[in-house]
Amino acid sequence: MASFWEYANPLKFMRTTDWLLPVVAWAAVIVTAVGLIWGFFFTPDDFRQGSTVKIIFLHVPSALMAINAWIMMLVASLIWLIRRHHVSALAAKAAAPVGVIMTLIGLITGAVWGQPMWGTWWAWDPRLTSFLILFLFYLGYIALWAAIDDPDTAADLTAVLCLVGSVFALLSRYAAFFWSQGLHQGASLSLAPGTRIDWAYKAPLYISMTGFGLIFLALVIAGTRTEIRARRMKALVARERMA
Amino acid sequence: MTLHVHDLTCARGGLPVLEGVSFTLAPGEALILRGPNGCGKTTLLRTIAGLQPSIAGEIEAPSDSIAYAAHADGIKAVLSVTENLQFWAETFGTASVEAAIDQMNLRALATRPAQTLSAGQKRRLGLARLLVTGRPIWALDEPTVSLDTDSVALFAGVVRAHLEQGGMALIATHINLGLPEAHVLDLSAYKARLPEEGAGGFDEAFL
Amino acid sequence: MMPDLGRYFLEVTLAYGVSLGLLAVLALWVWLRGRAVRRALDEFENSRGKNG
Amino acid sequence: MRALLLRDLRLALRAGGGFGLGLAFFLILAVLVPLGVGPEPDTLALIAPGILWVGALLACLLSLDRIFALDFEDGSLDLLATAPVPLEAVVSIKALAHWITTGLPLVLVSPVLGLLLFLPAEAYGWLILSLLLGTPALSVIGSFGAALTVGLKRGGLLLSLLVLPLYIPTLVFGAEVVSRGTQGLTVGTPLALLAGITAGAVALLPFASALVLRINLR
Repeated sequence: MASFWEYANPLKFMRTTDWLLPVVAWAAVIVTAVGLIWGFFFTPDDFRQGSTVKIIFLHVPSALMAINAWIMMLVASLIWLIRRHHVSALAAKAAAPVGVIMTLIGLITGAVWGQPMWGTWWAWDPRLTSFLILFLFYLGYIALWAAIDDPDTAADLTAVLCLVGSVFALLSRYAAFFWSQGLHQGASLSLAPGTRIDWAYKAPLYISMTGFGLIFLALVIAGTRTEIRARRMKALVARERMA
Repeated sequence: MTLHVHDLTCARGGLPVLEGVSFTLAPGEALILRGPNGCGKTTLLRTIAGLQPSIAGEIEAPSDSIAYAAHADGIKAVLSVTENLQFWAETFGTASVEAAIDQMNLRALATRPAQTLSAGQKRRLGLARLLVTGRPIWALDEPTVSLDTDSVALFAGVVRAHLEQGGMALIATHINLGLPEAHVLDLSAYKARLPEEGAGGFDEAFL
Repeated sequence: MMPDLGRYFLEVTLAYGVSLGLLAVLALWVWLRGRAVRRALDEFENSRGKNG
Repeated sequence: MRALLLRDLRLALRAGGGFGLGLAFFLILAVLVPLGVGPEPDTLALIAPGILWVGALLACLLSLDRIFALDFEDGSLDLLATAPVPLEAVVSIKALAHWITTGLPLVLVSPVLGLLLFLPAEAYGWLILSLLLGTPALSVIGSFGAALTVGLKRGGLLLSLLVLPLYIPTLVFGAEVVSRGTQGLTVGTPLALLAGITAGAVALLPFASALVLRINLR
């Protein structure tokens, strides 16, 4: 049994993902398509929310992946700081744009859902607010990666930012809940989908969640492969210049 | 009290530039580092000063014994010459700046704000800072940039006085300092070979 | 084929359209950038006459 | 340590040190907001705590890039990193100097600006208390951001993008203390959280900042 850490070897990673990426990518397309088509075409309307309930199949999976992407970046950053595996740092870099888009989808579907339900596109609901804040954290992280030339320095600095940012993102989330409850009294605008969800909704929802997870995985693998090549390109150019 | 560097490999931007650098510096000795631009003189000095980690090898020196001086002098323009020196003296825990002011011939300028100094005068102030650190090993990166011949001679005299008191100096420079007793180390002999491709190293794709 | 979305037709289709559009843009960006970097690297390695 | 604090204070106070810029900005903001919102005392009184807190935050942001960038450019930072003072202490002292030259003056003038914004009388105490507890966190968090961007040529804009999200918890709890205190509600929880964030930031962030500085120096 090969050690898990062997996959942190860039060559091994490239060889493995050569066949793994198409598999994951097709699985992602198929599972997501099944989940969303089921959700869009074959679910009944909710007696209270009408057909807007169908937005749940986009909203919940994307929100879930938006948070998971950040957690994955956090873990990858820790691995980079402790074990200095380049692939880990590059995977964190590749995950950030995917996380941004997931956050954006979560926000937009939330707004579109909120409009008919609450009569407004935007509400400073604690959940929406903390997602907006998460979006800002993603932007900062990506901007820092883009600003630094030296790849190892960039990896180090963004990893530390990710660690510190995680703590503050968590604090911001508590702050948002505290603040909004302080003003609005109670969670009348909460997005929590009713306490009892019928299996008619649950089944496509779980499939969509799996699909979004696979989409995330496929895009991160593809992105990491690109970052590994870009990193190698940089190293070769530096080598050329020295020789 | 010696500075002992053994089989040192240091890197710039993730790529090794120098490898196998070994030398010993005993009290009273100076070592001049030579080599073409970009050969890693600055990298070596920064590594020895502890500003960046080495890739391999050992640097043996008593802790807090190295004073590093780079191209930039770390001078604050709005502070006077004395204030500048006093700050570094207090930071390094040494008492007096008067001796340093006299040695670098800065007495007449002592109360002038540093922004009114000429480039050469600033450089002298930067070197006076070395004196107030009270540290035995000096690691100097191009210390004579923008000094005129007289000032270079003055500088050589200061280094010599430092050596006579049992100090050590490690100097990267292009010009002749007038320190005939100093040893010379040509760094182009230690240029790092790039790792072989396909050698199977863990991160070989990046080297 | 289209299910009856009632008076929320616009909202629901908008949500699906925008979300899938964003995902498509992201996938396209990842793919295009990957292709560009791969080509640049291949070109560079070929010009060096080695196959790293 | 003391020498570093004195030097940084002296540098900030002498010509070109940028002392007072933040204050002036704070003042201008307090003048511009009524011009934009309208002169109704009730409206202004309602938004005054938020405006003053956001103003303090932005004023603080203005001078952040000076904490390390100037010392980095002229080589002082290299020398400080090799000095017999731990870099964590250097970072803390510099953050303290930043607070004394930026945060503390903001706290002191905030009552005057509260006057301009018709801040209710019972709010003044809470405003000063919350700013006093919160602004040190702004300086410490800001010095972390400044350490992250120290080597970059156009780091100023990036610095704001990195630091402002980190300011959110402090802003929320700080403004909450003032608005709750004004309404006569209990302020124990936000006050404790505000103080907790400041204490945590002061205790832990210098380690992260020093780590980041070392990375930037190598």
